[in-house]
Amino acid sequence: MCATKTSRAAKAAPKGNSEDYLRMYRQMVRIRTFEDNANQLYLSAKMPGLTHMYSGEEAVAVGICEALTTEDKITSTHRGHGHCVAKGAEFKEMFCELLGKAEGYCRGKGGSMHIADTSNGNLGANAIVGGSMGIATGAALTSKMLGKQDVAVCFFGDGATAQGLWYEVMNMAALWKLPVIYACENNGYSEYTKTDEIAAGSIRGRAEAFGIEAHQVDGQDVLAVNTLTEGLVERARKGEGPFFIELMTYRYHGHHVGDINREYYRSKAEEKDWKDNRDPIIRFRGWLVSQGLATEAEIEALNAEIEADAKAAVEYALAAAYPDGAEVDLHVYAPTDPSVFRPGA
Amino acid sequence: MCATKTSRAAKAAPKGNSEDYLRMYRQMVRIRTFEDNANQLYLSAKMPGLTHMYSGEEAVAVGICEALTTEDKITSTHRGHGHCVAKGAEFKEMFCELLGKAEGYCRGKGGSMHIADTSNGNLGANAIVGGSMGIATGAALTSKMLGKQDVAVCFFGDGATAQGLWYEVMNMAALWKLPVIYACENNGYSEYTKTDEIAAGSIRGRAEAFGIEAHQVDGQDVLAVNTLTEGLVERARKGEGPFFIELMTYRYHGHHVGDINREYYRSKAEEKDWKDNRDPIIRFRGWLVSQGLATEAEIEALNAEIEADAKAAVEYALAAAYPDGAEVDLHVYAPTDPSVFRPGA
Amino acid sequence: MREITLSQAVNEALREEMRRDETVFIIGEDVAEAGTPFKVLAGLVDEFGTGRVIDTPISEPGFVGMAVGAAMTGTRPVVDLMFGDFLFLVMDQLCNQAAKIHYMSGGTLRVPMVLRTNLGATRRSAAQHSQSLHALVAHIPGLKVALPSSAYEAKGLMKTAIRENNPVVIFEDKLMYNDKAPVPEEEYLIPFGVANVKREGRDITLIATSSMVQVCEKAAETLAAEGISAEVIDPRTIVPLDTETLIASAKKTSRVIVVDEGHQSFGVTSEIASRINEAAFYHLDAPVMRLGAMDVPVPFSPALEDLTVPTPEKVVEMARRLCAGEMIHAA
Amino acid sequence: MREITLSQAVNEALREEMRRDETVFIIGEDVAEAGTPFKVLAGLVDEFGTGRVIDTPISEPGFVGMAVGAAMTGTRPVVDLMFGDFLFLVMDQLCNQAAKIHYMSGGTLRVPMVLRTNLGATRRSAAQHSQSLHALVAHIPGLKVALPSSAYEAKGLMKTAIRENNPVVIFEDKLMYNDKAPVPEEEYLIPFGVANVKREGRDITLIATSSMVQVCEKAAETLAAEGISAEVIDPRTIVPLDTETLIASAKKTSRVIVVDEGHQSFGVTSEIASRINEAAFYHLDAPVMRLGAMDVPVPFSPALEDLTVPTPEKVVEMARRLCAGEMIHAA
Ligand SMILES: Cc1ncc(C[n+]2csc(CCOP(=O)(O)OP(=O)(O)O)c2C)c(N)n1
Ligand SMILES: Cc1ncc(C[n+]2csc(CCOP(=O)(O)OP(=O)(O)O)c2C)c(N)n1
Ligand SMILES: [Mg+2]
Ligand SMILES: [Mg+2]
Repeated sequence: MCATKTSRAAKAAPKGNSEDYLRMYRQMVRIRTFEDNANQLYLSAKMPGLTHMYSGEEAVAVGICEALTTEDKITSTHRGHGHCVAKGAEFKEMFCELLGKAEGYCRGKGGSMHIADTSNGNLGANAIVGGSMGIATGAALTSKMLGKQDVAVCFFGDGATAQGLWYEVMNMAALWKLPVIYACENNGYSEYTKTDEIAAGSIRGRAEAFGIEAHQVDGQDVLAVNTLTEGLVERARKGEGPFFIELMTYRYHGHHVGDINREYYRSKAEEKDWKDNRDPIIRFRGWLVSQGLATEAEIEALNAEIEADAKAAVEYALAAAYPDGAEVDLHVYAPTDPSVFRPGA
Repeated sequence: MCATKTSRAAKAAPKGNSEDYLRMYRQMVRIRTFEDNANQLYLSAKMPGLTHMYSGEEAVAVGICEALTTEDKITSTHRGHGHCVAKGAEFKEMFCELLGKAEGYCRGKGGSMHIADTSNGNLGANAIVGGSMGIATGAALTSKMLGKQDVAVCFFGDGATAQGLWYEVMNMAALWKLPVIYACENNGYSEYTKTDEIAAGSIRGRAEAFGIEAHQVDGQDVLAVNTLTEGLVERARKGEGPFFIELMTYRYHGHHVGDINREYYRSKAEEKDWKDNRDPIIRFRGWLVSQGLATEAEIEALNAEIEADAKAAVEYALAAAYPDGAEVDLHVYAPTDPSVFRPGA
Repeated sequence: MREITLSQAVNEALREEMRRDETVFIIGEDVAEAGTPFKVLAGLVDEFGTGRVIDTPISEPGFVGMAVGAAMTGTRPVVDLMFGDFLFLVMDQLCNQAAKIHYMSGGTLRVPMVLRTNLGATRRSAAQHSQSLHALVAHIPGLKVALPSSAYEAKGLMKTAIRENNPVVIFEDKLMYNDKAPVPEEEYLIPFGVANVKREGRDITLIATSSMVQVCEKAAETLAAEGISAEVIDPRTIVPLDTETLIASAKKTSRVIVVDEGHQSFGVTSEIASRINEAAFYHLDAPVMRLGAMDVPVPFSPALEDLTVPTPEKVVEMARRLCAGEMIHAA
Repeated sequence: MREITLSQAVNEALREEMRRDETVFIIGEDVAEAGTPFKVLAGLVDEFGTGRVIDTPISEPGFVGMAVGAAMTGTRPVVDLMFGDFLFLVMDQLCNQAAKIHYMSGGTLRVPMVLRTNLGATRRSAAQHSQSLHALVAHIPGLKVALPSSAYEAKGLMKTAIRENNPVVIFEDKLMYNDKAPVPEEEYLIPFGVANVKREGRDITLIATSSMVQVCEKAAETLAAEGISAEVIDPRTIVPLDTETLIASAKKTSRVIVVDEGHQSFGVTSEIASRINEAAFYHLDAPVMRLGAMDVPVPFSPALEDLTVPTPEKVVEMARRLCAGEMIHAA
């Protein structure tokens, strides 16, 4: 049921066949469906804590992650479910994690804001805004140092561009030509504040000042995002990185699931406009049908299948066990095989 | 003996009379002389710790500080003696501070790297590279908030542009149009490393990306520095700030007084070229004489007077008393008048 | 007396001080129209405007640094740091700069600023939004550290903090924002360095900070029912620390437990325990015991998170053993 | 046995581990040709090249963050943080990220990195270049903390740190770089969590970290001349802490002083004292006493700076009073 990702060897040609397009569509719907269910879990008080919905931004995560192999790395954010799904994660382990269950990706220890899926190269969401900028750049350093081909994509929001860390790591990435792509999801808001009020000058210009090639793309157009990213990823593998992409997008929900009354900072009309006229799933669905890549009926069947998957995963997660109390002080320190400490080891 | 600074009221017209020019010259020589004496104190093992010489960069501090009033604020760096002298400090209190004596500007508690002179608006040197970028910007915030006319100048080196803090405060300064001028002393080196190796892209471009007007100026030409700064200061007072200036300069000594063998990172030929052909004092002296603003004899007399002042101050400081041991736990907390804690106070 | 929430108490303190002194201002993320995610500052921007309730970009080191500079030049900033966990981002500006400037300048500069932030786990916010990091700042000379345990303290300590000429870090417990307590209408301030004996007792002293005061008061109820009379003391500020009151109580009861929500190791409980041991050793019937949070990152899962913090049950259990002399056998 | 300096010992440890494991690399400011301002890394770049001895811009949060990411993906970075005081700049990456990633990921990610830095005052470097901040990182679960007290420990602990699968912070005393000690030619590692009894004694235990071990050894000499037999113990790592060895010694001698160069309040001495008090209370003749650095920013003036740190004289004086039972009267 999961969208299988190709390994690097199998993935040379650019997107172009219906299988690829349908997988992109499927992944976007999976994200939207995941979020709708997560929101329901919150509203019905079945989820501990709060969570940040990715709905509306699906084309960003999917367009980018479809350009990556399983070995490529990503770092994610507090609004990270979309990146996680797009990079190949399963509903069951994700819902378990959101509910703090032992079968979650992080055995319930991380929750929504720290979900990581190492099997697919997702180095984890981060609850410190901008906190993973160094991590992603460091993953790219590993790649270069060990002579690997991996590229690292660092997802972050427009608000995160205010963190000094970004400028520090951009400088080093540029000096050392690291294979990292900084992907700024500009959804126009940083919590309850408009981006214009907290970002002076030009965000792209900031990357360019470090000699980094910068692009802006419509984040609601999955093909545009994917095509741009495919090209940059290939170039980054050849040592032409780093790159910066500003993805213009929108979040449909509040800053987090509890942010219901938000008219004091953004209008309902604005929200309606994005949802009605620029929805990435509706747009791509229309394109798929118009290109004859899928029929309406096939699409509906796909949607229904995903819906059913999600429901099953939610039910599974609700019934799943919490971690045993004894796990509370497990994983504070990683074990080290004592033999490595022997001289000559 | 100190160069008296004008108050804001008295200081309206741009530089143009010989008194101003001679004061600039005098201040540059005072800095050079101070440093030569400080270096001797180190070499003769009379100074505790290490210190960083400003020699070679005099036109930067003097050109800028001569555009400021006593009420304007500056923040300084680990290489801060020049800023301190240029903003109006006295030799005696400075040498006392460098030697850890009770009559020093900071009662010996700060030393070279923390010298502050509040009477002249010098908010202090800082031993954290870039550490005063927030402080200077905050001083500008005070100025704006309380409706004052003060401008704040933040001095820092090319190496400090790698600190993320700078980008954070530039963003806010630009958003809020704060009267702050970021003055980057680009002396080509960050400790033992060339600037090119640690700064990608364009330093000026980084300020410009935040919508900040950026300038580059020959930091060995005191008049060029002063003229540019006078203009920017006036505009900053009117709310047209912030501004950025990159001052191209050179440090004659090693990174600190103990950095003697430095051929592994820069050549003697390069040092000789700067000293012989671009020295700010020699250049300005030549100009003063050629313009008939001073005779060689007058200049020599001035130099000798400053030399004598320095010698006297050094002798005074060497003989001065250390702070009493009881001062060790004084000034950890500032006293607060207990009456302010009474309700209704 | 009227009762108001801790959130309202903080809001009132700020409003009163901003009216009283026009150099007081607030700076932080989403402090203006949003009034912070916890809504603590709701309405202040309406009275004081965006010139004194200043929304910032997400630049914690930047705006803390600016507050330091602003404080040095004639204002009294109150910095809003949305989560105590973000202290790690601002340590340089707080500990290398704010804390040391008065000293390094030989007393010529001062930094009268307040950094308001929070602590406390069990909100299901996981490892980066649940820490109680007050021990870290308490270790740095030059900072003062206040830990209000109710709306009453939150108001009185905040007002004192704002009038202080030194950098003060105040930690509110984020789970207590809606807790009500009696708060006088009349103006009052709570001095720093004066502990509050919340409940008198004879057999054992429970020293508790922040929300742990509630925990210990509940424990004391249970213990009372078992015939053990527990004294509960809230130091209110840990820097300065009212060691005298704590020691006097220890000498009286001869048994002490120190309860705090920071990690136990290298934390606040160790410091308080050490001071008491040093000064009251020969009056003690048992070692001063510590009860801090577990030395683990805060886990997200409720099944795990609740195990990490001190609870009334744990306090009662430890007090029982101490009073029964059981620690003797353990040693 | 041959004697080498602490600086050479660190250099050797790095050279050996970089030869042994090609995923080990060094990153920091002026680490390559300059070999750091203290010249500790001199020559390593010649053998391993600038690809593995990497000079960075002055971006401490940036390169620590990159080291975290590099460590998560298959390398073993050794970060060079030029002064321990700069820890305040990297706390977020170290404490919110490196320390918690293994736990938050439920054990699926790990961060095998070493952060080498230093501590120690009396170098006339003033408040921002003289701090001993090891207590701060020791408070954060997920980090291990080593404090070598001589060239021998510096080499053996560094090698262990590099092979550890967790983030380790190692603090070298910057005044000891030129101090020589016997160091075997043959390879050896020093396990974490195993204290070293430097000197056996009967009457009093002196627990000392880093350069305070020398201080206490000197004090022990003086005390011996006065007929007081002092045991000197070096924990070598404070996380993990070999509480068992410390407690056993406390039970044997019945008097303990803990000496450390960090600020005394909310510091390392409090933690060690508390653990001993809790476990050995009924074996003690006197309270466990602490001797840390004064709770003041480090002053520049030599006349003041020297007053702030523990000295052999202060240790001797305190030991004498403890052994004379004077603390009884004080309490
Ligand atoms: C360092 C830090 N500061 C503040 C916060 C609180 N916070 C969480 S999300 C957020 C806004 C982030 O905006 P943006 O980067 O644009 O991402 P978006 O939420 O729009 O996806 C803030 C301020 C945080 N988590 N970390
Ligand atoms: C945060 C921080 N990192 C590193 C250092 C060590 N250090 C002191 S001066 C310096 C180089 C500064 O270069 P630059 O800013 O160009 O100033 P310059 O010395 O050239 O005047 C460094 C790395 C420091 N003091 N603070
Ligand atoms: Mg956003
Ligand atoms: Mg420089």
